[in-house]
Amino acid sequence: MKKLTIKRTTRTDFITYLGVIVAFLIMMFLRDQGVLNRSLTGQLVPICCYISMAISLNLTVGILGELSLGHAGFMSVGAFSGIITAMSLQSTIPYTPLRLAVAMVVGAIFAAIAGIIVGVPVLRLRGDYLAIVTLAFGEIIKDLINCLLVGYDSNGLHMALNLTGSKSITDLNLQPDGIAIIKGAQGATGTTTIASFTAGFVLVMITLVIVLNLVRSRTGRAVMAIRDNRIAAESVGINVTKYKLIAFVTSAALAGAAGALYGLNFSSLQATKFNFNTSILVLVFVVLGGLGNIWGSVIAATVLTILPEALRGFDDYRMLIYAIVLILVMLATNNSQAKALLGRIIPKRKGAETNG
Amino acid sequence: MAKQFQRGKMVPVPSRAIVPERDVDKSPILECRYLGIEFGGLKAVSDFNLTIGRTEIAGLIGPNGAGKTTVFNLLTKVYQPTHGTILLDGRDTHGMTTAQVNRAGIARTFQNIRLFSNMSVLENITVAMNSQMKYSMLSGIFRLPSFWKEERVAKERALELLSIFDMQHLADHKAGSLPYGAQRRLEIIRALATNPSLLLLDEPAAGMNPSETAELMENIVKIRDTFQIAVMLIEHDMNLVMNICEGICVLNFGQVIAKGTPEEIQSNPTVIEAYLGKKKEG
Amino acid sequence: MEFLSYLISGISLGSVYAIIALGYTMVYGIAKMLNFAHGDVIMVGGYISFCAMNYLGLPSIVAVLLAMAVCTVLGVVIEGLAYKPLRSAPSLAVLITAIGVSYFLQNAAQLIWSAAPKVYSPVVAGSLSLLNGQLTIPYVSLLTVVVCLVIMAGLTLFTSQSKLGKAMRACSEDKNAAQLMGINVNATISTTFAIGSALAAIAGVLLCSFNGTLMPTTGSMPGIKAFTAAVFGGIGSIPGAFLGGLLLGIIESMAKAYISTNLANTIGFAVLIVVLLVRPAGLLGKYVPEKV
Amino acid sequence: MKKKFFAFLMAVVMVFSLVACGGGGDDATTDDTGDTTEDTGDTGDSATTTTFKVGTIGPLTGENAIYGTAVANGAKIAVDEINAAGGDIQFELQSEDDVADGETSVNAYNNLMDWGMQLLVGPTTTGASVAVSSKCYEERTFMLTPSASSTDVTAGKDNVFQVCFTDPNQGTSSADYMAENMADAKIYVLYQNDDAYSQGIRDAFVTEAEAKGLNIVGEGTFTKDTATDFSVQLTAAQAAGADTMFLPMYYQPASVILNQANAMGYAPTFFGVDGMDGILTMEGFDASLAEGVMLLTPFSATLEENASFVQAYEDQFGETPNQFAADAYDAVYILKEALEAAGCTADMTTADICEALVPVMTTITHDGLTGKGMTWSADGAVSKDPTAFVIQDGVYVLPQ
Repeated sequence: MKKLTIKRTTRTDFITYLGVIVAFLIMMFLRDQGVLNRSLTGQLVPICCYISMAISLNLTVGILGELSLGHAGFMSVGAFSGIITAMSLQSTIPYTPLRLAVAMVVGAIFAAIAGIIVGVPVLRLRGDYLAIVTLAFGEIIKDLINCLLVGYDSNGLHMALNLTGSKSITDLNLQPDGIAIIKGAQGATGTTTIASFTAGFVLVMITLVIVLNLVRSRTGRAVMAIRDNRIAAESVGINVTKYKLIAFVTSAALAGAAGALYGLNFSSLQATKFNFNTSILVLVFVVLGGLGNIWGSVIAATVLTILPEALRGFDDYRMLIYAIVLILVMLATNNSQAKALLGRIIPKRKGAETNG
Repeated sequence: MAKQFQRGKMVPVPSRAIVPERDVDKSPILECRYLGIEFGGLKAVSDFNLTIGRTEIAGLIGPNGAGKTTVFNLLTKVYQPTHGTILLDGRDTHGMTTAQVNRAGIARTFQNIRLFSNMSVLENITVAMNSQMKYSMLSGIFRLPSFWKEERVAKERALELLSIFDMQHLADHKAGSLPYGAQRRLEIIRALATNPSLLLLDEPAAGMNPSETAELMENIVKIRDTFQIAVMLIEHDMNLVMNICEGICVLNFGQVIAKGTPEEIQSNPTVIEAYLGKKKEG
Repeated sequence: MEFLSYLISGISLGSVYAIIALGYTMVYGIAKMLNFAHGDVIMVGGYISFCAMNYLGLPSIVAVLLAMAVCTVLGVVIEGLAYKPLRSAPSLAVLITAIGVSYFLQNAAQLIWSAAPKVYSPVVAGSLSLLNGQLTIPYVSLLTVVVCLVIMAGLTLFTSQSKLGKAMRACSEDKNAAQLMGINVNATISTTFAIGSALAAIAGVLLCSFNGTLMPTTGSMPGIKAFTAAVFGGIGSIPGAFLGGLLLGIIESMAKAYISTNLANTIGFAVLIVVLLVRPAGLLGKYVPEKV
Repeated sequence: MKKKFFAFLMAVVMVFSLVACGGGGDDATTDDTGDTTEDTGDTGDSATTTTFKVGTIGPLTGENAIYGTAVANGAKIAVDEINAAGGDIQFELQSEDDVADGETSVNAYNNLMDWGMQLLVGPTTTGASVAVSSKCYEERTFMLTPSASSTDVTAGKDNVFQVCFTDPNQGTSSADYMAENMADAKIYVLYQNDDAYSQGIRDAFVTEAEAKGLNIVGEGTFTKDTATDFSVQLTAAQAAGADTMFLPMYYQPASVILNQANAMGYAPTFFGVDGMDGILTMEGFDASLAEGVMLLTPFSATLEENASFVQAYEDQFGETPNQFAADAYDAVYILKEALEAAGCTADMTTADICEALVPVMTTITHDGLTGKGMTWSADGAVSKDPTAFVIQDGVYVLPQ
């Protein structure tokens, strides 16, 4: 019994890694063979980003047990800092994969800093109050980036915050050789797209390794203890604030890396992309995939990213059907009667279910 | 003292366990001086004075609502006392958080069980060893040697602790799925895993049948003897309290009304009136 | 003088938030769920009244009543089909379902009424001119404030005096205990949704009158703002929702006027964060520490 | 259990996408074989009727759906007309939704490419267009956007062209017009600073206005989330003594501004740009509010010469077309003209058509709904004259 269950945890992890690797290899093979249609090919990188987002949010919502409605804000910070990095380093680091990696690391760092700034005050709150404050922070980050003007020229990086609405990119006084990287509301336009599916795969793998290993280490145990019972966790000597912050900041950093990859996959990106709806979208992945269930997040993010595209055949009814599917799936997986029905069809597994 | 026990006999010191040797001087492990708390002007506990010896089993009794659990909450800093001082091993715990108090040496169980119910039994124990483990978050993520080493030690020690209550076979069960009695026992093991010098048990026998209670009594004594720690317990089961406690403190309306050996308490008229008398009525 | 007119516009904007927040807070108080579809019920209320006035030529009061009737039915249907089956499910599952309902309503509205924004002529036209025309207050603003006060007073009376209102409060305190006391919890929750949705219809009419425009997405941002307002004042508290809505409106208006129009939202949200850090349960909310 | 469920769901979606994929493949093969047989059968016959696959992209759902729908509808009318007329060039049209989002827009583009699209009329909105235009540039797909007006859309991409004015062009023209006709106006600029279109026009306007010595007494901004209450900005404008208000924005927020200004009793001259077009046809809009509003726009639904298009649109879609529909309608005709000029046939690959069209675009001159004698420069921008209209009694008239 003992060995069996311990193995189950490792086995789930192993299957998750293996599944992602196999999926990557199959997709690479199909793409190289030209079998994969362009629609799916074009979605490969975004799917990787959303998988990463979902896994990282699962760390906050599923493992830490705190509802965050502003996860897209961290993605935004990562995306724009990543874009700035990649665009500024164009001549310094001509080797694209390295530049991409640096941009993603920088994105992760900035998102982590944002995570600390948000987390320190916010994590003292509980439940729905924490949710609304993360929502508020997401919106604040969006508004601030909307005011951001960034350019790069031979003199280095120029930045300004257009708070009054009277500044524009010309106020940065760029040299003639300069490039405007972020133009306030117009966002980043003319970004050199250097993201690749391989980078996306690496991102997903790194995210998986970090989150799964974290969860199975003393840090992850402490975080889950806080989720299960905060008072008991304190009573066994766990510094609740510290571990909450660790989980929250790790989650933000991973979202930042995903954001950087996402930002460098499109030549144009506006801060409004990362609004409340995107945060909700990622939350839907997490809830649908199962709280604390990393493997579920991977599948849910993939399926729900492809779904709206697969529904294109329904024309105007596309998003309506998406909404109906969403409601039905939630009812089917959470209603006790529907669960019982499913349970009769699929015999329930015996033994201990451990988190993973 | 009601009974004498031979110490360190019943279970050998676990092979890899880090059970620190305790000095044998007779100085008290816990001293409360004029401890008190007010909730909005209402004195829940006031002028609570108590001293517990290093390897003493002490009982805290009193009618419902007397403030017993509040005393535990004060000792563990779930509530910050508004009056008085708590000295743990001679150190003032003023300003410490619950977690810091635990690391300083006080561990507790809860009246309404508070396990990490979605985690396995083993994880419930290893999580309590968190502050004794040293490997960093990065070692955990990258699975450095320190991770493997400490995790193995922690697991072995957890299994040894489980063996006190013969619960090794439950190690991989989800804590929330355990039967009630096992959950209570697991809570005690979890508290022990934090390596305390004072163990606070809040109604450990609640909901247990007489044979389970008898076993529990044996185990509490065994724990004290094995780990050489002080135990303080809140309990309504007078049989348990009178049999294993060496000193008893009676609380009523937030104030200590009597202190002494079981024999003294049993014959104290104030106690009989305030507590035992009431109990007969109810 | 400008300050006064900024203040007045803040108060009227705040009153709109407050009415929506009242609906939010009621549903939250009893069902303990964040009903993200509330904003979209408001939008439906707006469309129904718009159609009643513009296509059927009904007088505005009839249009409002019709909108209330339709929204009440809609609210009960949504509750019955989407939320009731999840009564015992984790709150996040209900939250996601509410988001699904919100998407559904928006897209259905787009299919029915098209995406083209409609111009919503205020239910009450004209404005009050004070101080030799230096200060003008649209009648709609006055109406909004009055309606908001009336609704708040009505709700307070209702929850404290009527049998049903007491049942609602009992459910919000402890569902199991309420059940044991013979209260039909399911029916009470459904009633709450009905009342909340009827309020949403009124809010829809006033919101559209205030904005002067109507789109399938009209409800979403005010919905979020009202949610913020409800939390601001202490979610679950009726006077709290009113106060929170009003303050949020005034803060936004003042921030636009004196700090930066770009950051009006940001400043509103920042104040919310500060308030929550000082008072973790909002301005009028009760902070209940966990019992150990 | 949940996992099993997901495995099932995943399988369903996989089937979906495989069907989509298979469908695409099938289309391609039938087309290919069809073309081959045609080629072998009609070798040397240049008069073959050929059908080009044209795609449009725009927000058909979400809050910007009005623009995308107009583009899809406008293009459909043009395609129907051309096909009904039965010339050498025939079009097959497919419209995809992008919710005005860059990512979805690229997805929509890829979807159209799977379908076999040869020419792109779109995307509708600027942000999405920038994302798609760089894909088009890389993959050599000819792109003609009806309505994405930022210079970022075309910058550095030789195969991307616009039907609408560029934002700077509009801002500059507006400032020039004001300098000529209303030189002593006290101008208050109110714009949406989280919108590329609005910001772009405002930037150019302010630069040009300074150069021409116009008197800008104040500036106000709003964002998408605060586009419902303008009382603060209007009060500020009134306090600043502005008698002219420049509104570089779409008609929806503009209608709110007009309403609220009216409620306040504030009546400056409102001056709009092409996005303002459509305000009169908004359902429920009180045209008297727009009395005296000036706007620079290339298209007017009330002009005599556009009547047949407007009629066709109203018959088919039950709405009055706005400028987006007209731009898309023009775009299809421009494509037709360019294809004819370049002598393209439908069996050419997307990239070949692109290479053939790029040099031709700078040579053709097109008369359309949105301008007479439209020409294009190599950087993709259109050259046409905006007309200043003033709204009187609910119709556009030329100002005296």
